[in-house]
Amino acid sequence: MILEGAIRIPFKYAAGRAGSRFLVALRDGMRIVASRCETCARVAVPLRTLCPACGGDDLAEVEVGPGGSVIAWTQTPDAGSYALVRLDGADTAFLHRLVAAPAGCRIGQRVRVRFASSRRASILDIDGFEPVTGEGR
Amino acid sequence: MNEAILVPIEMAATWRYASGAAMERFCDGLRERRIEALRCGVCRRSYLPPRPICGNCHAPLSEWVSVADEGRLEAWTVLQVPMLDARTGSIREAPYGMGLIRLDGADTTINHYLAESDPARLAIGLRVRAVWRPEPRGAMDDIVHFEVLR
Amino acid sequence: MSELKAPNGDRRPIFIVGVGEVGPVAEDPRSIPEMVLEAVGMALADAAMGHGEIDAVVTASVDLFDGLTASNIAVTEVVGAVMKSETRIAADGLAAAIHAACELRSEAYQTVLVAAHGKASMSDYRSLTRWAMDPIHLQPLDVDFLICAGLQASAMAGADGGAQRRWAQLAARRRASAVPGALAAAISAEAVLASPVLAAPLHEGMCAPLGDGAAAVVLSVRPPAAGRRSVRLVGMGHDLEAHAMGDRDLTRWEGLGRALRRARADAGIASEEAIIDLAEPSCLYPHEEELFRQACAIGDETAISPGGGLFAGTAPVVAGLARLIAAVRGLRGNARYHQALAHGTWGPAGQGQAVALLEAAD
Amino acid sequence: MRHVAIIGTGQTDYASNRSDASQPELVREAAKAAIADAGLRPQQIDAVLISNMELFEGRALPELWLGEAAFAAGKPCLKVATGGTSGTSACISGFHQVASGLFDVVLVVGLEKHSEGQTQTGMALTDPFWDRAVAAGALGNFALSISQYMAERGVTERQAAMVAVKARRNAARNPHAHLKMPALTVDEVLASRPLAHPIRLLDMCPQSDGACAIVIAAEKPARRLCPRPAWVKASATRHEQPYIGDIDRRLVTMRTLRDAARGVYERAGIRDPLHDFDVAEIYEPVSYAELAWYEALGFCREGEAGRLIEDGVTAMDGELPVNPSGGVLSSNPVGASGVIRVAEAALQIHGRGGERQVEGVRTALVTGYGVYAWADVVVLGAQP
Repeated sequence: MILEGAIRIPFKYAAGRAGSRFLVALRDGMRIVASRCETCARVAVPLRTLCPACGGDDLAEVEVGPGGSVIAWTQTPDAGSYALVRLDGADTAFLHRLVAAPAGCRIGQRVRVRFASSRRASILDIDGFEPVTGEGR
Repeated sequence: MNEAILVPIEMAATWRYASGAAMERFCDGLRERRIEALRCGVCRRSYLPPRPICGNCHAPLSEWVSVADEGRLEAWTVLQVPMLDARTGSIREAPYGMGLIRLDGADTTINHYLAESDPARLAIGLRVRAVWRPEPRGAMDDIVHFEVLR
Repeated sequence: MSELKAPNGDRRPIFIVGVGEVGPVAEDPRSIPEMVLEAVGMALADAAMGHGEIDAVVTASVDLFDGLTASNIAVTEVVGAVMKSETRIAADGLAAAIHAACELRSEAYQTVLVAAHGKASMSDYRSLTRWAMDPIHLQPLDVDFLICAGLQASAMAGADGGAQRRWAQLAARRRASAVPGALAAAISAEAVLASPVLAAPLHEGMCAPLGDGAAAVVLSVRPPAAGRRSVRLVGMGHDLEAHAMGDRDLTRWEGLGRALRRARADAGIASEEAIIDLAEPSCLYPHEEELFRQACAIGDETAISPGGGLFAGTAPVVAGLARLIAAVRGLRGNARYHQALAHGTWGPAGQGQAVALLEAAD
Repeated sequence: MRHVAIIGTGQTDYASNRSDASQPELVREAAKAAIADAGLRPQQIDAVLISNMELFEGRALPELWLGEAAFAAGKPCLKVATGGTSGTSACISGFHQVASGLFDVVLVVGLEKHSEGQTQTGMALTDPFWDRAVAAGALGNFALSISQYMAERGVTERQAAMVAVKARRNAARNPHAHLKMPALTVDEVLASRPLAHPIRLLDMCPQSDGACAIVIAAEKPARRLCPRPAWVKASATRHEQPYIGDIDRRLVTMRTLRDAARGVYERAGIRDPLHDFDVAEIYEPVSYAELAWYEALGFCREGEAGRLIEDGVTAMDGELPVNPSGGVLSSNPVGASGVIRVAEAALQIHGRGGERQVEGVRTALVTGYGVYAWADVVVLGAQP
């Protein structure tokens, strides 16, 4: 026999030093903050406490985007569309929703970040990437 | 300015648990206020809850044994703080009694609620009996709690 | 612990002496303990052993997928771990087998039972995978393992219009060779391309169907009884890639490359060109098999997934151990196979990778 | 068996709420400290093991998000999640991985951040057909077993309170500890809020956020890098039947801990534990459990645990100091608690115990406890 068991439990995850600064910059300045590694000079977004390339933890804060180009995208029937975008100034790609692109988009498409009107220091302060028409065919 | 941001996410998840044959028969029994244990052919221990094999002997459990709905209180406590009742998702108010009960005919104990919640009136060795829900539905909470036989 | 001198230095050969597998099926009405009990029984019978000869157990399971805290507690009795050492260490059965081999190499034990189970049918498995994603930057976007796979496929397909057709043909070919009664029925490439898109560019027909299953393997430093072609685990390696998709080169499985290099070093196989007769990859999608072939430099001389691999159906967490079992059965049943590779992976877009190199000892 | 030793340890401060740091940042803090303590650079770590009771933070496959912070990106990394024994079992897995010859240096990191989740998650997801019908949790289940233990072995609430006092006073000399109470008295423990008869608030372990890491090395690197390596003499794990009612008088019998200890003592040449060990870090989620463990571990005969604590035998100046760190009673990030026991025992052998250092430690005992009666035992020594 089958018994259905359900739970409904709230969790709250500390964004930490780097995560908090990244989310506050979205909320207050509509800025996308990344870290530039003083050891290997690679720029990683979102802001980190360690460099994904060389593991160094001597990192400076830099701003990247809001424009960028699509390196991968996907579309689902129920959960919307997503894109991996190399933001201008960043060495790592950034994953977020793809908006205003009902037919999806193509690799290399130029996009820009669309911020939400009301923001509360969350990754959802960004609505998603929207295709930039007319810029860079 | 170092604001510590917290990201709230609520988990709402459901699982469809399969009882397995032994637990299914046990739950069916509860519907008729019948408690059955499964006995190991090697060590002769009768287990509640029933299960596929005896962990000590690695032997299949296949001999059903009927067990009384009363027995001996082997351990007890009184919860003095409210606890989550995972079945209903609501909070069970304190105080409430709990015990490990060895039902006559079973070799393991079952953990269940006690009607009594005054520590001064609880002791190991007391005889207790199940108080059943008016319409049992085939689950462990068909037994509301165990009352102490004074 | 008696001192068994191994032919190659201080390490004793590890024999895979028993294998057992249940499912995968779309929905197994039994409980997880009942399924694991059957798989363990098959593996012990195959090894002609009882629980008394098992020194320790290694298990693979995930609490959130089972809906149970410390979910290996449900299988403690059926894997024979009461009053015995059990190490619950993996989210994929092959990773558990690799740790079991480490335990043998450490001389802590002589015979170890490995068990894994997974029941995709008991939950909304795909949405549960969201809870493995970075809760700060990814989970609030509802990113799950399927969406990550779609992004990897998209990065690989790039501007290559022909990728989808190539993948549809590969999926159709794999499912056609699945054993009758498997979870996934045979399907044409056209039907694959006509099936609904789950996460562009991945069509449903390309995706390995997920179901319920359990598997068990007995590893031992004691050689098996004669009479059958014995199989040895000669090399092992595993790896964990960066978590964020944007930190990785999605057109390659670099982690698998590292895991294979470690496995070859462990096996004392120097050259990259060491031939592999049989490969059992743990690939859920056609593009992953391309990533697998590229990372392992596997060409047409290697038989890949003769039984269809995961495309014939798979149970989460069990997949890697099921591939090890398929590789062992392949070596046992086919005299022209001598070296085989079993592969396991877990996490989004193959973030965790594990490789076991097997040899048939004639 | 190839000799392996612990050559470095690292711990964060434990507190009820570390919302200043994310889970990966806590893991990185402990991992970085342990690697530095071992005199190594991160690149020299061959493999990583993570211990974390993922459901308490609502996670699945936590090593995927946390691995990078433990320097595991691009390296072999697995996770252990076996309740309270997660930490000790992860360490034992690390010992085996190094002894296997596959790796020379393995990092083990334990983490828990209870403040991010819900304690009831653990209780909510028990066996849906059995335990879930009865809301007890670890607190209620311990209280049940304690009633049997008190009835059969005659320990008193006052003796249990002495254990709680020893723990929090020891914790006052441990900079990482969560509950530092240098002036705690027995009467204060006995007067603290009742939770589940006879357990009172100060009898019970806290819920803490925090991480702890150790570095395990093979003999050659261990001798080269560490002046006094903490050699792993022996270790064992025993699991038990799945339901609390299966285990006959749990705290009285505790067959898993007894059997694990017996085997480990044999291999480590321990004949008289009370005198052969110089220090013990044992896993006590509730004060009464420490008394039960004294008997299960052979520090004294059955029924004498109360006398042991009353006579100060296990105090810092006693014959066998138990839990100089303050134990689980003073700090309890569950996934890390078992690693903390191993790290604190290793610190004692390294001679880096600071204010909580016991004089001349050559042999240390570690235990892990989890679920209803899962048990781990480890013996560390100044000689391999």
